[in-house]
Amino acid sequence: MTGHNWTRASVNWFKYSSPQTFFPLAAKLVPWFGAAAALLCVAGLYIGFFVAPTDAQQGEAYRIIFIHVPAAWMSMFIYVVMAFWAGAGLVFNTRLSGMMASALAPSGALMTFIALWTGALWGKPTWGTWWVWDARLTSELILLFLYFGFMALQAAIDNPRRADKAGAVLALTGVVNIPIIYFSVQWWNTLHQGASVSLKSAPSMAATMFAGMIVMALGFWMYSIAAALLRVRCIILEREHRSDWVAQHMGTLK
Amino acid sequence: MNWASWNDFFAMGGYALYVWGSYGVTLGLMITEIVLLILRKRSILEHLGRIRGSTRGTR
Amino acid sequence: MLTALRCVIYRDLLLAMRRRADVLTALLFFVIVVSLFPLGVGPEANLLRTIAPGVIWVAALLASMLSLTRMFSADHADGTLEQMLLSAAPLGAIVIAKVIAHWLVSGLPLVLIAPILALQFDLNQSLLWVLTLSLLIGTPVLSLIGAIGAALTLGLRGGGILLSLLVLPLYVPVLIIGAGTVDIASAGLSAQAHFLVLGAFLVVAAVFAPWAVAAALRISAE
Amino acid sequence: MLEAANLECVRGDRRLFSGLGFSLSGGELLRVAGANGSGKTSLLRIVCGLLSPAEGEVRWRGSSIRSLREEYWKEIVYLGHSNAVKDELTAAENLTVACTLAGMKVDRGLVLAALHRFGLAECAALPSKALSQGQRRRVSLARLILSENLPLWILDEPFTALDAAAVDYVRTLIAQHVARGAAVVFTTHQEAEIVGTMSTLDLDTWAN
Repeated sequence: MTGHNWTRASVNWFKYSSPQTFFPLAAKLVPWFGAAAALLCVAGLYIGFFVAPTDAQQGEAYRIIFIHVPAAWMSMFIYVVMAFWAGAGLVFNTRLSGMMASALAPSGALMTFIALWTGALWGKPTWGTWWVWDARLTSELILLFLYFGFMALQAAIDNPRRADKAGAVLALTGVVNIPIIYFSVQWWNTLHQGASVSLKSAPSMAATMFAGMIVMALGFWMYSIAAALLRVRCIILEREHRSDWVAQHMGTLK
Repeated sequence: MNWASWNDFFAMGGYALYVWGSYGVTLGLMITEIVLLILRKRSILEHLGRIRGSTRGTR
Repeated sequence: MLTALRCVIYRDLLLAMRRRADVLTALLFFVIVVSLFPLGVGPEANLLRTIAPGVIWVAALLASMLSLTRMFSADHADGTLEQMLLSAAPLGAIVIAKVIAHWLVSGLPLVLIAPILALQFDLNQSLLWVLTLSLLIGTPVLSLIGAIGAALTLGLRGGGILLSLLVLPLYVPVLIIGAGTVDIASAGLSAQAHFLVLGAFLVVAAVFAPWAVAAALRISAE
Repeated sequence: MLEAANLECVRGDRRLFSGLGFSLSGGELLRVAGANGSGKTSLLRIVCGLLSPAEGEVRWRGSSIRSLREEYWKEIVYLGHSNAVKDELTAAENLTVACTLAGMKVDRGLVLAALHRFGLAECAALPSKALSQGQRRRVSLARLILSENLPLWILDEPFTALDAAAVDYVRTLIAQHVARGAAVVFTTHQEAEIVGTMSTLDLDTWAN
């Protein structure tokens, strides 16, 4: 009895750590998370547009906050979760964790791009310029480069195991650097205060505005999980197509 | 209810371009992401089906 | 362990001396890039003075990144990297030796030549020292972080471009604080705080980078 | 001394071998045989710790080499396909660097003596790019003379590019080393009956 399978038997939640058992589970989860995302977003939009009052200074333009801030939160959150899965894949040598990290990267990049896009569209009516060198927007931009770096590295390596491990080292290095980047950009922004207008903290948050934002953030979270699960199923199929369980599944897959 | 009428709602206090610009793009990006994923899964299944079909004899 | 460290530094410096051309390319690139900016921006003195630290720092960053690809790729190609992975000395020490050698070959020359180039931008005397000191502390951090990128992209096609895509976002804090030291000094305030922050970056990078580079090398050599 | 249990190696999508195990104690010689691409080099790289196996583990004196790391590496010599010789360095410098990295104290005299025994005395000062492929192989093999006290040698195709005299010399070196009670694992395509107690591990039979 080598030590190897003893650990697998005693910790049963490892049972889902193999791609084969996780694949059908992900299929069942996707519709639930998708439905939750839709419901939460509809509720959030309703609160955001029909309940939250018009803002005193910014008029209606501030309503972009209901997707700008959740997307920004999600972009940071997904990078940390991606680094966690990548790190777990490196430490426990489980293939599924690496796949989960690769599945999260595009969703994180999408959320970062949405945050930048909505930030620019919000900046134009409010400060007259499409791009404001505000600390948060600038760190979002750098975060977008980190995502692209991760995806480019994984795309450049053919061997999936090496791609996962190399991506893990980069993601862990990146996650250590995110706070450093944020604070140095924050510091840089205050140094050149005259040169740019900083995005003031969100307008005095009426309760309903805040509620709208939180609900939308939860909706975005559910959406990201659903998208990531969908993508991880594709990755599992791409990487495991040689193994036998994919063959048996061929008939049953819709 | 903040809006007197529907087109008042769509005018969004004169910021229609910006508000609907950001919401539209966000919704569009999300939908394209989901559609791309579904297409990707379908193409993998087809591809595997072809391989599976052709090699079933040799395995 | 120290003998191995000294041996690798000695070996790399010997190799660099035997192929002097490689050493000069990074230096010449730095000089040319810095000299291009006045042509693009115009000779107007106080404009040049304000952009000088940023230009010199970005050029130093790009020049040190240029020579990063050579840090491990030559050893990977002829099999010496495998012997380093199987050495009796811990891989982290060997990585530190390689980074020190890379810095001595491509980082230090930049620091030495930067004040001369800064004269092109009409930087006054005291600011020259601030700039040189900030580069002196900053370029090792660039080499350390760059080594992670070099190890990750070992043996990949299009390694150079990919390396810059991976490493440039990680260079941002060093660039901001490094160029910022000269700005603060030119405003008459003491730049002491910024040197401390740069020093902190150096310490953090010196502690974490070798582990990451060693892990990346083992992954790339498989 | 050296055991491998339940080793599995996957390259790309192909499983090279699985469930492979062997054990080697002092004074034994193991030849790994098999067709091209059967995974001989991968097996050797797994045994020396360069490559991590998909399944199974390698143990040295009872404990896994993944936990031993430098403890294990300071007791082995690994010579791969590539000669690990830098073109710009001279033969003597290459050898000195290789031995220092392996943790051995070597002075100029020892290095030159080793090179001399491999017939490289006159080109010890030449940069290696001036040497022929066979001479470069001898420079990397010269390290064996200086690592007589290392209990495990792992040699991948040591005889390639060598002339008859050099092949015989390397054979006697291996035989002497095994006689000293050390273990040697090697691969070769030339017929190589070196010493009585040589066992062979044929990867083609493990291909299941």
